[in-house]
Parts: sequence; structure tokens; C-alpha cells
Amino acid sequence: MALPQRQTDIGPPKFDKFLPPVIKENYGQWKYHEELSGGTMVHVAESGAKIWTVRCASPRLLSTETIREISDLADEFCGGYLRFTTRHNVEFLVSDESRLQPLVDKLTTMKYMIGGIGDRVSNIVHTQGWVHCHSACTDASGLVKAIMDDLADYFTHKVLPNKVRLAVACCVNMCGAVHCSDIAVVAVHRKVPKIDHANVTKMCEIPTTVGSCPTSAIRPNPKDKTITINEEKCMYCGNCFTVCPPIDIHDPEEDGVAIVVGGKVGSLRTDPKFSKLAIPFFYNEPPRWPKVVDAIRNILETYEKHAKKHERVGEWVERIGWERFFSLTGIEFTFQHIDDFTFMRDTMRTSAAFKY
Amino acid sequence: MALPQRQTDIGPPKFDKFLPPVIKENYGQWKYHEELSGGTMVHVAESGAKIWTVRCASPRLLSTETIREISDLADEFCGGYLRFTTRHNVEFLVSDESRLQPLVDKLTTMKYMIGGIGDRVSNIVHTQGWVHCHSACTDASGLVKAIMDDLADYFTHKVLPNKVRLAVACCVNMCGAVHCSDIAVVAVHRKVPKIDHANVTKMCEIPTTVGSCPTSAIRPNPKDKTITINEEKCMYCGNCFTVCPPIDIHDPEEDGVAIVVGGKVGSLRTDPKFSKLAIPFFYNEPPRWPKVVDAIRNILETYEKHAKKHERVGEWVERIGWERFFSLTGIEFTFQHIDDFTFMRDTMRTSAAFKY
Amino acid sequence: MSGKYKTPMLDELEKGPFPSFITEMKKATKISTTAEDALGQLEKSYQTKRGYWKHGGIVGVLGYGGGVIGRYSSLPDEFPGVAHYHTVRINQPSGFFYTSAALREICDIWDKYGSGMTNMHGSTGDLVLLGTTTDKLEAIFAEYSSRGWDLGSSGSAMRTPSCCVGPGRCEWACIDTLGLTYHLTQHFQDEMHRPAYPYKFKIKTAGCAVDCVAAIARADLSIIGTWKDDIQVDQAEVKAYADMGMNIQAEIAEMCPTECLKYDGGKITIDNKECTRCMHCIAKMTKALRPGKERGATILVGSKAPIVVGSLLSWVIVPFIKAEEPFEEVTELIENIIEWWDDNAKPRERIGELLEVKGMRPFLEAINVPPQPQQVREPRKDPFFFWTAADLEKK
Amino acid sequence: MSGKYKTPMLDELEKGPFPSFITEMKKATKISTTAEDALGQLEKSYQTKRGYWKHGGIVGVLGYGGGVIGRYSSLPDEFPGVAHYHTVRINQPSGFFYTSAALREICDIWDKYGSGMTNMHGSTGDLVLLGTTTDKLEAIFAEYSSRGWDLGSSGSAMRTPSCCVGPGRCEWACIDTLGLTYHLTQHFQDEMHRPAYPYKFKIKTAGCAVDCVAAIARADLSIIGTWKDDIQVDQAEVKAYADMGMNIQAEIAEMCPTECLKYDGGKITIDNKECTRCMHCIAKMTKALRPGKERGATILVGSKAPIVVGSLLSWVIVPFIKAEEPFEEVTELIENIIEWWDDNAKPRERIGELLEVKGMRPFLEAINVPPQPQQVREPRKDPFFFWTAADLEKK
Ligand code: SRM
Ligand code: SRM
Ligand code: SRM
Ligand code: SRM
Ligand code: SF4
Ligand code: SF4
Ligand code: SF4
Ligand code: SF4
Ligand code: SF4
Ligand code: SF4
Ligand code: SF4
Ligand code: SF4
Repeated sequence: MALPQRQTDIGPPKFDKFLPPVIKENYGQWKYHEELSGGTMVHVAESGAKIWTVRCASPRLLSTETIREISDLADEFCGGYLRFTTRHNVEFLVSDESRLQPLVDKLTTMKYMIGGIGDRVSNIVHTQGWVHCHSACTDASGLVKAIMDDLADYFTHKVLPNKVRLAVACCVNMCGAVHCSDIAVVAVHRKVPKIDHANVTKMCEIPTTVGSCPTSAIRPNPKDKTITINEEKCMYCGNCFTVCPPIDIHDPEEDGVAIVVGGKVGSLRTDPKFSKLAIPFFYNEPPRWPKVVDAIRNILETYEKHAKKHERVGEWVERIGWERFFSLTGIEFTFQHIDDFTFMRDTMRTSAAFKY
Repeated sequence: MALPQRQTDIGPPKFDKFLPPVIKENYGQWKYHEELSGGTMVHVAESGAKIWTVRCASPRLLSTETIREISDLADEFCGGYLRFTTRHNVEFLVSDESRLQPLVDKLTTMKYMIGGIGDRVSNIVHTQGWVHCHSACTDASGLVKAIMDDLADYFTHKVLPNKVRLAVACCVNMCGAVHCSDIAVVAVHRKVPKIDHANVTKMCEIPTTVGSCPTSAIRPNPKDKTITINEEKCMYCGNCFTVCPPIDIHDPEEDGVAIVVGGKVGSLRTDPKFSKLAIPFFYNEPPRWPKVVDAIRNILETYEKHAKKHERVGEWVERIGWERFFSLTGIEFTFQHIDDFTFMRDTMRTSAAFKY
Repeated sequence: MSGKYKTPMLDELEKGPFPSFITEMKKATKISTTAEDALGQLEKSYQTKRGYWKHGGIVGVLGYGGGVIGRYSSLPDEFPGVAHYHTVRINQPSGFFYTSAALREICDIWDKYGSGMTNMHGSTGDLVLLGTTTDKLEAIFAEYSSRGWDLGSSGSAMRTPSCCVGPGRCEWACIDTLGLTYHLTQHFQDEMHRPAYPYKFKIKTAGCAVDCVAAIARADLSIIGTWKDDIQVDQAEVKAYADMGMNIQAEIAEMCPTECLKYDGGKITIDNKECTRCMHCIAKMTKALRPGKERGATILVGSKAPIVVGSLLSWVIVPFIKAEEPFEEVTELIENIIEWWDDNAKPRERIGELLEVKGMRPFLEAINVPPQPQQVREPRKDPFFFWTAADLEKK
Repeated sequence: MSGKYKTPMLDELEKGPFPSFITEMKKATKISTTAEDALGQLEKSYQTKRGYWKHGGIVGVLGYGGGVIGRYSSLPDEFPGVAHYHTVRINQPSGFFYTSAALREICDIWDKYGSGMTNMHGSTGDLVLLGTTTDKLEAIFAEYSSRGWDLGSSGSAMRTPSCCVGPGRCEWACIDTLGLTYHLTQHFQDEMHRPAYPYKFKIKTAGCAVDCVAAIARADLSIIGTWKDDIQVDQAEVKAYADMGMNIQAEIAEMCPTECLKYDGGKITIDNKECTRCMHCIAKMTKALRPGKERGATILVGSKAPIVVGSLLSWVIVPFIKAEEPFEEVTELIENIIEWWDDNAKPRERIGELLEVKGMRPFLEAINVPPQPQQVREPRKDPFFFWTAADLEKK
């Protein structure tokens, strides 16, 4: 079968082709919005025109069958218009108010999970995991499914002090947004990689491999055209493995995940924040990682109970102090929590004032 | 003349020999104190006993003649008891209330400068300077004299939002407390040191010299048993000169002082803080460094005008933001202000929220 | 449906209210046998707690250096359907807007050549098609590109820019995030498709400081909308919020980080010159407060994930720049920024890492931006700083 | 008085209200000709904007390795009186308390052997005698030590500990700063006088978190008094402050960093478990509020000036330790801390610098202190951390 003529460097279709008429007409002229429920809202333009949004959870990993189903729904209720959010949810864009409730009803019948708007848990930004990535030391999608099943109420209706952004990354490359999330899971190794020296000699650039190590644990071994790893210095990040596959970092028995908390990206009230280590390790327990799920619920509920309205997780923790975060959540404080990477200096307490 | 028998490792006389009886009797039993004037206060014990303190400025560099004069005053009014403060002021310890005013009067007549108590400027912690240190690139005592003459009113009576701690260090070794002071002066070089290679070979340990450099600007030159300095990397700290005198860092034409602000050491309200660079350079202008004196007054008066009661300089600046500090004081912001030493990362603005 | 492999562990993940990716994978088995083996291998991963993917070799389409991630099973004999299992990245439309027709077009082609699985969308923003083989890549590209869809990016290249919904549906957008992102995506097509940079370079654009696209944390170049003049206040709406029971004092005034917003029980007054435009008050009282009218963007640089030197947030470089069609000024600035990085970085060195090594001065001088206090949270602490010969001359 | 040199620039520094060090130096010319040359050389420094001192060679007294800083003029022909101009450091009495008799004794000896100039006191705390020659050192030492005064310290050694006035005259002292400092000064006499450490080691003790001796910023080991139970409140005195016009709400409640102190217009209530014992409220309402009764010390480690790695503040190591006579527990802890540093540091490496290189874990394990959240301001950010074999075993 003859292929159509390829084109290069054309970029994506221009977005305006995909905007519903009411958006085109009121582009940049929105005045305010109102949250109507956990998963519906309306935006009102200067002109008085309105657009209703129904947001549904998505596992992100979508079959074409499901995409077609969503398309059909968009046709039926939205004149064919929809979008995805930056957190991978589906948003049905309703221009005709009379189609709103029917859409909601239909989605409900079809077991779509409507929610994620307002001061709630929204979808978990996550990554490839065992589904597709060679680097993964956990499965991202499975963790997300297990966590979101548990937190479903917080997605659909329960209200929190503010939005809580969750993320999961299946290795420290952190293709998710773990480093600045309210609560996040990141998979970690715990053992020094094993080196297949014969293949290192064949497959790897030694300088790149040496340079890939954050802690300078790798030294060249020019005699054998390979490298050696200083076991004292290696903290199992796996970056050497990324640039040189014969360095195998995987260890099913000792791989697992850490939980970090308190990050955010918006500049509201306080500056954007990095997430900080809350729990250094859980073993991988597929298919549902129950300990991880419980730990996240514990942190979330502690936040829900103690934070002031509009406080993000990190803002709450900084107000009460990390020592209080540990005592309120009952999480054990370990040597792993104390920074010994580059920025230790800024994380140590340099004050005589603290809580017990 | 025969010398008396030396003793070793006896340490200092025990302090209790020097405590006035009222202090001995009420040791650790103080209840409260009251500030009576800019330079006088009374401490009251649980027992009701009282001790009055009269604090006088000291240039710290004292002749034995002056120490004898002070001793005579202590005899006349204090039963011989006195102390020095951690900021080098003299404190007369008066046990008999009736001797308080006569002491104050006498000190006033003798032109002693009474003050430094309460929310004021106290003595400037400082260092040896040209008076004694080989490393000095300014004179500490002269700067202190010039600044304190100008700020005398703030020492004796004018009240500020809180204490303002000044310091002067005559080189970046910072034997003063510059790195955590409200406002401080630190002398800096601005040119790469000149190396007397013949003497380096003779007098210096090469590894120590190489290791002394904070920016790794120094490399060994094993052939000539000397070192070479990478001019791009040297930021003129002079540490190489400290460990290896033939590396001459002094340059009278380009040496001078920087002004740093916003540090503190107490844990009250906010954590202790490092001072930050406010003005990168003034030429040395002995004997009275008029530009430095004016700059300090400008910062102090801006603080006085804008800070809330009890706010230290650093607390005030952090509340209003450094960008506002620069606009309120009219100080120019330069490339030198932007950190490019180890901790640049933590000093850059990582937020979309700031003032103009 | 799925029959080739027993998947008892994966089946557990079809329970519960959140939509199941396993169900999605099973649906795909109707489209391709690839999907069967993908499930089989994944079940094995769940059983043994490890992945079975090998590093990608370099695969792609003619004339392009990126856009496809090569992926191979390390158990090709056991799971032949995923012996090759590459992903194809497609430039998404700005703001992730689609019509049903467009989505069906994407599905039709993918069903023909791929596994039937997608990621809507990848973390960077691309539309991600999951699982195909090397021999099909040219056909896939011809089919998509002939219909107006181009490949996304991978490798040491400009990555597909992405943005928040902005003026498309948000009342706070201070810049045209969609238009600017489309413009940049088009402008950097060559840099996107033919990797020639030291490492990856990502651009994300948010319409305001709320940053709904995490631009400040996940982009080498972060563009964030802002304004310079006064917040627009509608006092009637302030009163309406109070009447509805909002505790304006506690929720707004006391949470204003600069204490520049005061509420007297009736009206809100803002000392605008002390406002940092943090967006808190506006976000929580959207009917009463709105951004000012003199709008533009803040340009920040350097954020990234932790490898190698630790994670970074972006640093303010240009506090305010106009960003209106045809976006010339901002495009030129971005080009200058990238040029400096490209000239100076080692391989696999992101711009944030390079900046930390070189310091701000050479960078700012190269891109012709003066030092400004808005660039720093605080000035340096230790008095270790450099002077140029020129600095010493101007006395 | 001073006649040997014309000192027009220095004379300028005799004007103005603040006591003049030049006047002091001129007074000293009555005691020694050394002082004349010191003035002459200083005037030359003022004229030419540079110092004229050379590095010190090693000078000292028999059996001691420190306590004297050798100093030589680089212009010995021009200013022969300061050809040698060493300083002698003397262990000061804790809290800088003296009697007039003690001071006269110091002066008498110094007038005999030295320049007549002193520093009361050095930045570390020593009583500093400024300007003498090598040949006089033994005599100076014999005279002072026979009368109960010992040398201070210099070089790579324990430096003379110092402290705030504490229980001597302060109502907030939670530990006996004077007694502890005397005890430590005695305990470490050998380490003070015979430099055998990798570098200098300084101890400073403050009676409370107000830190009137800058312990947290200027000591390798900082001891700071604190308490564990509740702040003592005298409500009658609270009322008295209010009556005197203090705005307790603004000045105290709103400035309490933890918001744990509330004022209802009449009484103060404190949620003591949330109080960080920062000392603000106590310092500003000394008659009404007082530290609790269960008292001890926080031990912090590592502060120093900027060379080499940048200035450091001390880090909390032990949040609370009893510190009462005979101070055994705290002395043992300090010995363990120093031992670890001594065993591990390179020459010229301060303990703060070493800790940054080694990380906290080996240190805490060596001194047998468990990890505690009080030690950190916040936990690490990036997930780059170590596991020991033992860690992996306990599942
Ligand atoms: C649809 C979406 C933009 C897009 O282009 O796709 C979006 C849309 C809106 N965001 Fe957002 N945000 C979206 C991702 C984000 C992100 C990015 C992220 O999560 O990775 C953030 C930054 C989070 C952070 O700081 O870590 C974000 C932080 C906010 C906030 C700030 C909350 C706070 O106080 O910290 C607001 C304001 C608010 O909630 O008051 C906000 C408010 C809004 C508003 C109300 C803006 C408006 O007026 O239209 C929109 C709907 C409200 C809602 O979802 O509650 N949006 N929002 C994204 C939806 C993701 C999802 O499916 O859940
Ligand atoms: C005498 C001295 C201790 C000594 O052993 O010599 C001392 C004595 C007192 N200090 Fe201090 N402080 C002394 C150095 C310090 C230092 C150390 C320094 O400056 O290097 C500090 C830390 C400064 C910093 O944080 O950078 C210091 C920060 C304070 C503060 C905290 C002020 C604040 O709110 O930040 C107070 C409490 C207050 O003023 O309300 C205080 C309060 C006091 C009190 C009221 C304590 C008391 O109840 O007796 C004492 C007299 C008050 C006064 O001077 O205003 N003292 N005080 C020191 C006098 C130095 C001088 O000559 O001026
Ligand atoms: C597909 C995607 C995850 C996802 O499930 O969405 C992804 C997948 C991979 N990322 Fe990523 N990254 C993806 C977004 C990100 C992000 C998030 C973002 O762009 O907002 C980050 C963090 C932000 C950043 O850029 O720092 C990210 C940081 C990394 C890194 C670490 C780079 C660094 O400098 O720290 C690597 C490692 C590398 O480049 O060698 C990496 C490498 C990879 C590789 C190519 C693994 C490798 O070493 O070969 C993964 C291929 C998986 C696969 O089989 O498809 N990926 N990667 C995302 C791209 C889809 C898209 O184009 O839309
Ligand atoms: C005399 C004194 C300054 C003063 O005028 O008071 C002083 C004077 C000198 N200091 Fe200091 N330091 C003095 C307190 C300090 C302090 C403050 C303190 O102890 O609280 C510091 C900062 C805190 C610290 O220890 O970090 C200090 C940090 C330094 C440094 C930098 C050390 C570092 O690790 O950063 C050096 C450089 C060195 O050791 O080579 C130094 C070196 C010197 C030398 C020995 C210069 C040298 O390299 O040979 C100076 C001798 C001057 C002289 O001729 O007497 N001095 N030095 C202080 C000691 C008097 C005393 O014993 O009481
Ligand atoms: S986080 Fe790691 S394992 Fe997961 S997709 Fe990215 S590179 Fe792969
Ligand atoms: S795993 Fe990371 S720390 Fe260990 S050797 Fe490899 S790159 Fe270095
Ligand atoms: S700060 Fe520098 S010049 Fe001044 S006394 Fe200390 S070492 Fe000497
Ligand atoms: S002056 Fe400082 S930065 Fe320059 S070479 Fe010497 S030690 Fe290095
Ligand atoms: S970043 Fe700002 S403009 Fe963009 S969607 Fe979020 S709130 Fe709206
Ligand atoms: S935008 Fe932020 S800083 Fe400005 S008034 Fe509103 S809350 Fe205050
Ligand atoms: S540190 Fe505390 S105990 Fe010591 S003098 Fe200062 S306020 Fe008093
Ligand atoms: S000591 Fe500090 S934290 Fe505690 S109640 Fe007083 S002001 Fe608040």
C-alpha cells in the first residue's frame, strides 16, 4: 500500500483548530470561574458567555478504544471538543448548559471518575515504570492505581485545605514531577551496581560514565578499559547505568520506593519548594503496595487534620516545623533523612530554637 | 633579677574571686532587669538584692594607663569590681545605689561614653588591622573610631527598633563576627596575588598551599617547585598568602572594604542569619573612611525608618525583600552581588513572585 | 480479550474505582498481539519485581534524530511480541486541545501500525504512542505527517514545549500561553528534530505565577505570565465574598505574604508597589480581584530533575518582558540563552548545571541582561567575589 | 608624650566622642619606646594604605606550643622598636570579671616587659597583651603564671573557651556558663597549650538562645542553655506591661514565631509543646515570663569564618543535655566530638568542614548520638542516600 507523502518540520496542528467556538470568541476574555462540584466548573467571559468543564480521571495509559469512547462522548455532549490537562485528566468542554447534567449522568453510569477540581487530590503525575522503561525500579502505573483507588474520595468530593499534588517516578531520573510535589513516591535502588566489565569495555564511553556519577564514585580503570566503583561513595542513583547499560543497578530484592513531601511549584503565598524525604524506603509489594498506600493516606490525613485553610502540605510543614511533622505522622527519623549530598549545609538546623 | 617560679597549665583565676559579693550571693538567682538609661541598668534578684551596671564604650585597644584609670574608678564606686562585655565594653558593677549617679557623673566629666544598652548600637566587634596583623588590608581600629564617632548618638541614647550589631574585619579571615552581624565591614582584595617564586620554593608546603584555595585556582608547578594561579578562578581571598607568605596579596591601590548586612546570632523570632553583601567595595580612605561611614549611616537610618519594633536588620530586610532593600537604600546592584561561590543555588530567586 | 497469559497479579489492578491501566492494556489486545506480550511481560515484572526492558538503541525516521524511543525486551524469546516495543512521540497541540475527529485520526493510524496503547500525554507534553517496531516507523511518520501531525522530540534536542490552558479558559492568563507555545514549537522545529545540543532543553509556559504546568520546576526555560501595574479590585464582589461567609481577614489578608493587602471589614486595599504578584488573593477571590493590565512574562532558567547535581528550580533571569505576537523579543532572548548554553556546556550538561559552574555574570553579559536584585532571593554571603579589569577601571 | 614621629593622619582619629585608640597608643609611649614606633609605623600604613607586618615565625615559652603570636615589622630599620612586636594571649577569667587589683597586677607586669598596650579582649576571648619581644617571653610567663595567670592559646589547638555573663548577672541563664567555661578551660589545659589538633578548636557557651557570646556563629562547639518544660508566666506582670502601654498583641503574640503564644487582652497563654524556646517573649517581657525549670543545654557544632568553604553556623547535634556540676556528661560528649575530628580531619580542616565532607552519620555513630529531627531544619531533598549492610538486614 502506498504511503502518503511525508512532510517534515511542520510541528503540531495549530491549537485554534481545536478550540470550541465559545473559547475562540472569548479567547483571553475570561472573567471568573465557579466550581460546581468536585469535577465540574464553569468559566464565565466578559461577554457573559460560559464554558462548562467536566473533568474525569484518566490512567494516562489509554487504549485507542478508550480514546474513541471519549471522542464519542465529546461528540454527543460537547460538539466534539475536549482537552487533556497538564496532569493527564480528560476535560469535556461543554458549551451548552443543557448538556452538562446529561454528560455527568452518562459518565457516572459508565463509571468514569469525575473530580480533581478545587481543593482536592487530582491525578498523579507519573511515568513509564515496568510498562515501558528500562530504568524503572518500580511500576509507576500500578502504584498510581493503588494509591488513587484508596484516595478516590479525595478526588471526587472530599475537600482538603488546598490542592494536594501527588507524583510517582519509577527511578531517580524523576520523569514525573516528584521533586516539587506535595506528596510523591520515587523508586530507589539500595545496592551498588554490578559491573559486566567485558561489556563495559565494548559498549561504554569511559569519560561519560565517570562523569555521570553525582558522587564521583566511579574511577576509570584504564588498564582494563573499564571502570571501578568506590562502594563507599555510591548512593545507587543508577545514572551510570543510564549511560552504560552493562553496569546493572537492578536488584529486585532490595529495590523499592521512598516517599517525599512538601514540594510545590506555584508562587502563591510562599516560594516554590522542593519535596523533602519523609520515608526513605518501602519494599516493592506489587500488585498494590499496601504499605505505601497506607503511608500516603497517613500523611494526607495528618495534613487534612492540622493544616490551615489554603495551606499546602509544604507550607503546613514549614509552619509547624519538620520535627513536628515527624511526631504528628509518627514517621521514624533515620540517618537517611539527614542530607549528606551537596547541600547538607543548608538543611542542618543552625538555631537553638526547635520543638521536641 | 630572679624571676618567680613559673607554673604551667593552671588556667585562668577562677571567676568567683572576681565577683562582687551581691553577685556571689545571688548567683543564678536573678529575677529581672530594668534599663535605666542608654548605658545603665539594674538587675534584681529573687532576694530583692540589686546590682547596677554602667556600661562605657572602649576602643578595646587599651593602654595600661587607661586600665589603671578604670581600676581607680572601680575602686571609688564599685568596691573594685568591674567586667568587660563580649563586645569589649567596660561595665562598672555598682552594688550601692548611692554610688550610681556619682559614678555616672564622674564618667561623664571624664568624657567616658556611657551607653550601648538596650535597642541601640553597641561597640563594634573588630580585629587587629594595620595595628598588628600581617594579613590586614584595612585598619580595623580606625574604621571603628570613624564609624562610632558618627553613630555616637545611637550608642548613648537614640533608640532603634532593636539592637544593631556592627563588626569590622580587616581581611576575609574575619576574626570579627562579620559573617553574622547586622551591619559589618570586611576588607577585601581585588587583584590576583603576585608570586615570589624563589621564596615559594624555599618557604612553602606546596600541597598545603594548593589546598588553601577555596576556588581551586592554585595548581602545583612541580618542575619549579612552585605554584601557578589560574587568574580566572582567583577571587583574592588571600588564604594562600596566609599559608605561604611569598604569595603577596596586598595592593594598596585596589584594596578596600565591602559592607555586608542582615546577619544575627540569636534565635529570637527567626533563626540566626548570615550577613549578605550590600556594597561590594569602597576604597580605603584613611584616616576616616568617609564613604564607608556615610554608607553605614544610610543603611542604619533606612532600617530605623522602615523596620517594625523588635525587628533586627536582617528580619526587616527579609520581610520587605532584598530587592526592596536595594531600592530603599539606593544601593546599586552589581554582578558582585550575585553569588557564584559554592552556594549560588540557594541564593537565586526560584519564584515568580518579587517586587520591582 | 487477553488470553495468551495468565495475569493474576495484574488482574488485582482492575479492581477499585480509579480507571485501570490494566483494563486499558487488555482492551488493546483486541488491536494487536503486541499488547498480549506487553501484558505477559508486565505480569512477570510484577511477579519478580523487576523490569525486562533493555536500553534503547537508536531508532528513528529518515532525516530526524529524535522523536522515537527505541525499546527492546530483554526476554524476546519469552515475549516475542515486545521484542521491539518503541514509543513514538508526537508534538501535541498547545494546551492539549483536541476534537473528536483529530483523536480518531490519531487512533486510526496507531491501530494500523502500533500496539493500540498510548500515553495521553507524556510528562514533557508529547502525545505518546506506545509500542511499535522499527520497520513500521517510516510508515507511521508518513501517515501522521501527511495529516498535519509531526514527531515530538527526544535525545539532546529542544523538547516539545508545553503550556497551561491559559487564555483558552483561564481568567488569570497574563500572556497567550497557547499562541506562544505554538510559535516556539514551530520556531524550533529543526532543533527539535535534529538533536545537536549538549543535552535536552525544555520550555514550559504558564500564564501566571500559579504555574499550572509546573514550568518553574520542569523546564530549562520557564516562561511565566505576570503584570506590572495594580491589581484590579471590584469592591462589590469583595462584599459578596464576605456575605457568602468568607473570612477575608484570615484567608486573604493574613495570608498575603507581603502584608500589602489590607481588609477593613468592608473594602480591600492593596499597596501595589509592595505586592509580589504571588496570585494568592486573586486565586482565592477570583470574582473580586484580577491581575493588572500591563502584562508580560518573567523568564526563568534552569530547572530539572535531580541527576546529576541535585534537582533545581528555575532562576529568574529577566523579571519582565513583553510577550505579544509575533513574540519577537522573547524568541530572540531564548535564542541567545540557548546559544550561550550550546557554546559552553559539556555533553549531558543542562543549562542549570552549567550556570552553576560558570556563574551568572558571563551568562548575563552574553545575553545582554543587566544584574538586577529580582534575580536573587538574597545577595551572596561570603565576600569571595570577582572583579574584571573593566570593573577596576571605573573608579 | 609621642614625639618621635609626626602622625597627622592618626591625630585625626583623636577627634570625636568615641574613645580613641590613638590616644591609647600615645599614652603607651610613656611606658615604652616600642609604642612610639608602633605609632610611627601605623601612620605610615595610613599614608600608604598598607600594613607593614610580616608573618609570625614560631615563638613561645618553654613547654608550650601556643599562646604567643610572633609578629615582625617588615620595616625594622625604619621602626626598630617594632622589629619584634609579638602578642601574648592570656586565659581570661570566665565572663571577663575582674577586680581592680587583678587588673593592676596585669598592668604592672606588662609595663615591665611589654609595650603598655593591650586588647581587652581578643575576639576569641583571651586577654591580649600587644607588643613584646622574643627575649622577654619567658620572664613574662614566669611573672604571670606565678601569680595565677596562664597563657591563652593559638595555632592548631583548643582555644580559650569563652561565655556570656550568664548566672553572674542574667535572669535568663539556663546553665552555669561561668562554671562550665572555667571547668572546660581547666579540663583542656594540655590541649590548649600544646597544639596537637588538625586545626584550631573553639568553644563558646551562652546561657540561653539569645546567645550574647555569638556561640552559634563563632565556635566549633557551641553550648547554648535551654529548658524543656513550660515557660513560667506571671499574669500580674503581664497586666503591668499592658498598663505601661506595651502592645502585647503586636510586639509579643504576633512576633512569636510558632504562634503558640496568645494574648486575650488580659492574659497570656502559651501552648508550650509548640514553643521553640526562641526567647523572644521572655526577652521582651522579662518581668512576666521566665524560662522553665527543667534546664540543660543544646550542643551544636561547626561554626566558623568563611575561609575555605564559606562561613558556617553551628549545627544542632544534641538537642538537650544536662549541664550541671561536675559537668561530666557534657565534658565526655565534647571529648568524643573532638576525638572524632582529631582522628579524621586533614590539617587545617575545621570540624564543620570535616562534617560536610564526611556526612553526619559516621560522626553521630562515633559519638553515639541517634539521628533526631531536631538536628535538621529539613530532611534532604534529593533521593540520593546511603544504606549500610546492617540497614539492609533489618527488614
Ligand atoms: C486544568 C489545569 C491547567 C491545564 O492547562 O491543564 C489547571 C486549571 C486550573 N487551575 Fe491549576 N490547573 C492545572 C494544574 C495545576 C498545577 C500543575 C501541577 O499540578 O502539576 C498547579 C501547581 C501545583 C503546585 O503549586 O504544586 C496548579 C495550581 C493551581 C492553584 C494553586 C493552589 C495553591 O493555592 O497553591 C490554583 C488556585 C487555587 O486553587 O486557588 C489553580 C487554579 C486553577 C484554575 C481555577 C484556574 C482558572 O481560573 O481556570 C483552573 C481550574 C481549577 C482546578 O482544577 O481546581 N491551580 N494547577 C491543570 C489541571 C491539572 C489536573 O488535571 O488536575
Ligand atoms: C553584657 C552582654 C553579655 C556579656 O556576657 O558580656 C549582654 C547582656 C545582655 N543582653 Fe545581650 N549581651 C551581650 C551581647 C549580646 C550579643 C552578642 C554580640 O553582640 O556579639 C547578642 C547577639 C546579637 C545577635 O543576635 O546578633 C545579644 C543579644 C541580645 C538580645 C537579642 C536582641 C534581639 O531581639 O534580637 C537581648 C534581648 C533584648 O534585647 O531584648 C539581649 C539582652 C541582654 C540582657 C538584657 C540580658 C539580661 O537580662 O541581663 C543583658 C543586658 C542588655 C543590653 O546590653 O541591652 N541580648 N547580646 C553582652 C554585651 C555586649 C555589649 O557590650 O554590647
Ligand atoms: C516518557 C517520559 C515519561 C512519561 O511516562 O511521561 C520519559 C521517559 C524517559 N525519560 Fe524522562 N521522560 C519524560 C519526561 C521527563 C521529565 C518531565 C518533564 O519533561 O516535564 C523529566 C524531569 C525534568 C527534567 O527534564 O529534568 C525527565 C527526566 C529524565 C532524565 C533526567 C534528566 C536530568 O537531567 O536529570 C532522564 C535521564 C537521561 O536523560 O538520560 C530521562 C530519561 C528518560 C528515558 C529516555 C530513559 C532513558 O534513560 O533512556 C525514558 C524513556 C522511557 C520510555 O521508554 O519511553 N528523563 N523526563 C516523559 C517524556 C514524554 C514526553 O515527551 O512528553
Ligand atoms: C587576635 C584576634 C583578633 C582580635 O583582634 O581579636 C585574631 C587574630 C588573628 N587571627 Fe583570628 N583572631 C582572633 C579571633 C578570631 C575569630 C573570632 C573568634 O574566635 O570568635 C575568628 C572567626 C571564627 C573562626 O574561628 O572561624 C578568627 C578567624 C581566623 C582565621 C580563619 C579561620 C578559619 O578557619 O576560617 C584565621 C586564619 C588562620 O587560622 O590561618 C585567623 C588568623 C589570625 C591570625 C593569627 C593571622 C594569621 O594568619 O597569622 C591573627 C593574628 C593577629 C595578631 O597579630 O595578633 N583567624 N580569628 C582574635 C584572637 C584573640 C583571642 O585569642 O581572643
Ligand atoms: S523515571 Fe526513570 S524509570 Fe521512570 S520513565 Fe523516567 S527514566 Fe524511566
Ligand atoms: S549508581 Fe550512581 S552513585 Fe553509584 S556509581 Fe553509579 S552513578 Fe555513581
Ligand atoms: S581579620 Fe585578618 S587581618 Fe584582621 S586580625 Fe584577623 S587575620 Fe588579621
Ligand atoms: S587569593 Fe584565594 S582564591 Fe586567589 S589563589 Fe589565593 S587562595 Fe586562591
Ligand atoms: S498558570 Fe495561571 S493562567 Fe495558566 S491555567 Fe493556571 S491559573 Fe490559569
Ligand atoms: S498577589 Fe500576593 S502579594 Fe499581591 S496582594 Fe495578593 S496576596 Fe498579597
Ligand atoms: S546569652 Fe542568655 S543567659 Fe547569657 S547573657 Fe545573654 S540573655 Fe543572659
Ligand atoms: S519563646 Fe518564642 S516560641 Fe516560645 S512562646 Fe515565646 S516567642 Fe513563642
